[in-house]
Amino acid sequence: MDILTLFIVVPVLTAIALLFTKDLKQARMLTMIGMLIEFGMAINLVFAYFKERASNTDIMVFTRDEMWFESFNIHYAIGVDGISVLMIVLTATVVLAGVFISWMIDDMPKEFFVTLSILAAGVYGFFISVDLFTLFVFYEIAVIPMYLLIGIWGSGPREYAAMKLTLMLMGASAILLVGIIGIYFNSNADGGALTFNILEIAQVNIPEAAQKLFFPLAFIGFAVIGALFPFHTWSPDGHASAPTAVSMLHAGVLMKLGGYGIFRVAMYLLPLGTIYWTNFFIVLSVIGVVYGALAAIKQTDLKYINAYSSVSHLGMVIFALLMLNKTAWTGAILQSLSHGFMTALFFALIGMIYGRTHTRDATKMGGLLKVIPFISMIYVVAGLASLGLPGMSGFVAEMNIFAGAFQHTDTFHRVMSILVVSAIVITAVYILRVVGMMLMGPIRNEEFKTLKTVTWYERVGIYMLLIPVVGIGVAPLWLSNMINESILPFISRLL
Amino acid sequence: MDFSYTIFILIIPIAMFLLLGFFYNKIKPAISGWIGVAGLTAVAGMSYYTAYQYFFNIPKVDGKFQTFFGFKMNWMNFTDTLRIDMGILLDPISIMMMVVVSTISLMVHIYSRGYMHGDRGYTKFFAFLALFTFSMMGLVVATNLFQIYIFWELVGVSSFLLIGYYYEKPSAVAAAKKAFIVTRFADLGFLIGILLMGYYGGSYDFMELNNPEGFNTILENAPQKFMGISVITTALVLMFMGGAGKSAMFPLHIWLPDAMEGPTPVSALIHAATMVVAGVYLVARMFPMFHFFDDGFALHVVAWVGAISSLFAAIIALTQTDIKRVLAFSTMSQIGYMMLALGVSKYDGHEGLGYMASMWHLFTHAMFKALLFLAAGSVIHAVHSNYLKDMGGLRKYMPITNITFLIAALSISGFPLTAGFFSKDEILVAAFEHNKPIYFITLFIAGLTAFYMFRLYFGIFWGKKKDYEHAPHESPWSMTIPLMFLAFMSIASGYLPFSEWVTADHEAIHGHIGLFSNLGVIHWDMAAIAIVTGLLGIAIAWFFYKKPTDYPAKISAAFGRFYKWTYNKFYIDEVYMFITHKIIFKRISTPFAWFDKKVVDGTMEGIGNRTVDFSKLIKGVQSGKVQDYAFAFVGGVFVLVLIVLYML
Amino acid sequence: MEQVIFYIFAIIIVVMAIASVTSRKILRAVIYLLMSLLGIAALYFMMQYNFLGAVQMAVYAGGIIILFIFAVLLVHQIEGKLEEPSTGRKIGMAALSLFGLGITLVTIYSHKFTVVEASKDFDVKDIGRGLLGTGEGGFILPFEVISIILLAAMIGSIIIAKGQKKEVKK
Amino acid sequence: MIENVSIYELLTLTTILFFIGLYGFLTRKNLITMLMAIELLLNTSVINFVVINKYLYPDVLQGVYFSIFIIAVAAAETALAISIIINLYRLRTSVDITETETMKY
Repeated sequence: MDILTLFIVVPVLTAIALLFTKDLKQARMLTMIGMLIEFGMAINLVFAYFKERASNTDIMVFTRDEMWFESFNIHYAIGVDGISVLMIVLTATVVLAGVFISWMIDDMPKEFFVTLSILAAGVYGFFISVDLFTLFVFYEIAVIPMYLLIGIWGSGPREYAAMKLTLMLMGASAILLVGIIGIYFNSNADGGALTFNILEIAQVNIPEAAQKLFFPLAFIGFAVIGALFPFHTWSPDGHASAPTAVSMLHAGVLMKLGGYGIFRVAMYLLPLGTIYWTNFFIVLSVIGVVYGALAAIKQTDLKYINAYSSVSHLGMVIFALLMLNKTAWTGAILQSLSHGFMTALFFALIGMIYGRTHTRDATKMGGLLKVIPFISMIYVVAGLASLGLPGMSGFVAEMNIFAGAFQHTDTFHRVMSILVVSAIVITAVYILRVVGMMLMGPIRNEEFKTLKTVTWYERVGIYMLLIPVVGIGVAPLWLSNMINESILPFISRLL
Repeated sequence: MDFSYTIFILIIPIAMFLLLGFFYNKIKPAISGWIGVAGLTAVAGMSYYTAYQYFFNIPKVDGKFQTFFGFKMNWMNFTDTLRIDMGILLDPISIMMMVVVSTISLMVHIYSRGYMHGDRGYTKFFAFLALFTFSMMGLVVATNLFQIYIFWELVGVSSFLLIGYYYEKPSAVAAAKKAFIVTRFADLGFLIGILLMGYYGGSYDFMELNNPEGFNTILENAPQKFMGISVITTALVLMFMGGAGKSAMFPLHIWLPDAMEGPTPVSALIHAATMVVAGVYLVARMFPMFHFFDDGFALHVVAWVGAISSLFAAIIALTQTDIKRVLAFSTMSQIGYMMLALGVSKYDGHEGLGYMASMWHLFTHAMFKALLFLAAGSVIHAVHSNYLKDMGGLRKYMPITNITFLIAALSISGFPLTAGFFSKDEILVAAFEHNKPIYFITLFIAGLTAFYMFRLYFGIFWGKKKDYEHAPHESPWSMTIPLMFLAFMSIASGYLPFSEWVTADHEAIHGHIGLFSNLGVIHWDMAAIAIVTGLLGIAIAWFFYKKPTDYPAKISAAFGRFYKWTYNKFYIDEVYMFITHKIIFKRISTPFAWFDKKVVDGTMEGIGNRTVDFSKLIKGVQSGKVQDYAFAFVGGVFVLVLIVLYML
Repeated sequence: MEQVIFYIFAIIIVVMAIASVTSRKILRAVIYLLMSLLGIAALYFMMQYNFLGAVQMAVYAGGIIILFIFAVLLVHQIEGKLEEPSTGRKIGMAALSLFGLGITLVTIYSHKFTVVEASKDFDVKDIGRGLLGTGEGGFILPFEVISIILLAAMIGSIIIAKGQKKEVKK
Repeated sequence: MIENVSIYELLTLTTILFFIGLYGFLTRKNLITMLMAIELLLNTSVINFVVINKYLYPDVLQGVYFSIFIIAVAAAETALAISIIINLYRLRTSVDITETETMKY
């Protein structure tokens, strides 16, 4: 069994083993062990990757190729480059932290953890796939458990939210499927067999007309899960209704599938289409950035604030991808990572606050800094990370994006870039507004004076997410180097 | 010379922050106070040692001070050429700033041990102070634009945390938010400026950007003209916008008065002596570029913004009744001074007098303004109020505070032979030589300054005696020792040979006043005018406020509406409130939220709902009646049979 | 002669069947059905499939019809007339049936069957051998399957008819 | 093989019978009577098996075997259906088809 396939096998085995557990204690312990192994493997993968990279200059390393369905030339083809390694580390961290945050889930714990494990398996599979079809399959595997997780363990109008989310994502994957099949049937443009293999298609010059036709399909298919305006509306409702760990996983990892897919599939395979469509999608992404931030100002539900904030931040990812230069791409990937950790942290904290105060309405809280100082302080830190404070990951990512964006000198790009940069002020407004309202000021509710302090498992979850946020922010160099070299093939294809 | 130990100037404060921050509920308050003081003593010691080494022991090359790097490492790369380093840059202004920051910070630490005694978040307070010291030190030693931006933001956050220190007070929360958001808005300009500069200048490094030999290449690479000025100048003006935000220049000053909601030591450290002069420091740091591009267009902007802010603030300061706010506007006014001094300066030799004057004034101002704040804090500590109306006749109760406050007030008013006199005089000379209108504004402000400072002084320590519930008493030693030290500095720093040390081109010039080196070339005519103006202001204040009189009321009545405008700070706050709340929140944000819910989401919902409608339309087919199904089935079979048999 | 008998039986079968599906008294409908089934059994006898005729009589007349009668008695449907379907429905369904009938008959008559003369006779023994035969053309496996189905149906109907007592408790 | 009776006549008979059954199934409202109609339908197919066996392939017995199987399955089915009807009657005190429409939409 190779090092990458294990990433899918371990969660699946965990899920199977979970079927034999009896109660919450066993279930969470088992899941924790499974995800801890996964986390260890992810860390190991980083080192293994560096070791392999020293001697191996292929685009993808640790590749493996098994015929899966011969008549359509579908393979189980896997491999990783620096970007996917980082995404896997992100996934492993967020999933593990999510398990800790769900430590006390009392409603059908076994089923919850089973679904969570399957979701994780899907995400890992997505990130290691080199074959478009396999990629698509894993994408679906990752999306569908979401429905159950929100519909069963959610709160508020959960059926509505779950249905909306699933329908929109399914609709998107239908579009995406058309895009993928379109790419597939043009993959023999230079002669040879039709193929789903990304690396092979990347060697082919797909006819320009086909690229222009299929690029928006593939792009929008992924952009919906990346919450691109105007396809973002599933995200606020979905996040608000989802249980804590699911919000974390969703915002932290699943939404990254969008940016990753756009980069890996839509842009990499359809370079001419990309260049043709860039400006149109830049406008959408910039609207998303500014609009998400502005819409967040007036929200009072903590999860809605964060969901709109995600729309804004992920809009920035897509914006950066469309800037078509190395600096911005590095920024996009860093932003994906940064937003993953940071938002997961945010949702974890919101979950903890909600678990104590039983409200998510910021206007009903106040002075929490006094009663739950640790959680509140970390909330402030997460907020600062979100508004791009230096020393936190968000800053590094945003600066790369901005520096990349400013390499375009024409007026269109300038105006768009300045609009995007201005989002950092709006972000500051909504973050500080909620911090001031909720954490500072007098305590508005007498009951809040007796809130429980943070527990050990919550602490573990928080630290797991906080350390990468600060780590990336303080020492970004090795990370950006790692991303840089993985971007090279994209540069040679697109620029 | 090996300056690599200077890295500890950064490491010690951040280590203190982490230590105090992580164990804030485990460390006893007394110990955390001592940790802070000890750490800062070490930092200050190293700063002084560095200054001594640099100014006295390092040989100059061609009569110029050289630039050293205490430390430098690659932090992140945007492209192969656009690199960001983290490092420690040592040149006259950074060393001067290190001395200022460490000195004031040390004094504030000592003072806070007494002032904050018994406060619930004592340890947290010292942790934040350490964070601030770290960030400020990082800012002043920055080797490139990005490093300065990074620490710039960190300073802003420390300021946010410290202003919001009394977080249970809604006004403090609002003030903290306001300070952060306003400066953040200004930093937006700064950031855009940096990005433009990085792109066209090809580097963020000060050594490369400020190198006059490279200017022409930069200019060639940046051919774009916008309204006749090059994009580099645009970038510089945008960067100055960031500086103006941090330094509370008009019209981005609105956060500074509110920032007085923070504890008084914080006001002294951050909002008087160190952080607010970051804008001045930024302009000084980028001075060659400001001076060179488009004949110093950006510098003119700096000069006039400084002058207007200075005048504006001095006028407002006349009428405020909260003593900390008076001091806040005074700070703004004095920073305007520094700005305009920089603005009128040229680069080479004696022409760069304004630069030297600005830096000197920065130094002396840090001393006497910190002293004023700390003394005011001492008064507030004693009477538990910020307002002039609750004070009066305190000189009997608080002799040390009285004397030290008087020294500081004299110094800021430019009383002869105090530090303020020397530095202010250099500014006046520089303004006189290069820009006459600004000179007269400056002179006028000098008079106003003397008046409002002594209005304050007489109002607090003289005037009518109040019946205090608890007799006020002198503050403890931990608070008065810093006062005395700073009082000493408020006079002594005037005798430092600044003109030999801190100049635009690192070459010694002849200043006009200076005890050791160049007292001989003093411009007595210039000085005399300034002295007379200052004394006039003091005299009027004496006349009005030494004893309770009805002159002030008459004067304010005579000015009527103008007085009211001034008292309300010209309603600038209200304008901002209108723009943010009424326009951005109400007219943009709320409609956006609505738009998102109704239109965007509505469209998506609509797609879903139309599907449901359609399915409702056809769901009658699924009647649940088995016979209907059978009918459909059989009928379907027949139709199929017909098709298969007779049509195909 | 046999032709005449066949026609008599055919008329009985059809008339009884029509009566069975239209009668408004349920017990009478059951009896009409019985008549019709017996007529079919008679056809088997006429085709010299005596065993089959016997099975038809035993299973249908003896088993299923009795079951129906019991069911009718159990659900208290003896008295009272059955609900009459609406005329429109009757016409529609009749039309559909006639339409189907037409198509089917046309199809049948347009097909040429090649009738083969029998070369040998069978008796019950042959049927038994064939059903339980394991060799070629043996039907032992379906036979066993059928027996399992019957067993399953028996158990199933007992369980279903017994009903769930638990729900009452709740 | 019946003397003087052609396969067409027999098939016509079964077809008529089939559509009578179908008509009954479609028009009856009572579950028991519907079941009876189904019995008719099944019987016509049995007859068809037998007739075709007798007239077209008289040397084998497959049609007879299948007839037997069909009869057996019909018996099983009837038993099950009646038990369901009785159970339904307990729940609803009715065996009317209009009462059993819950499985819609």
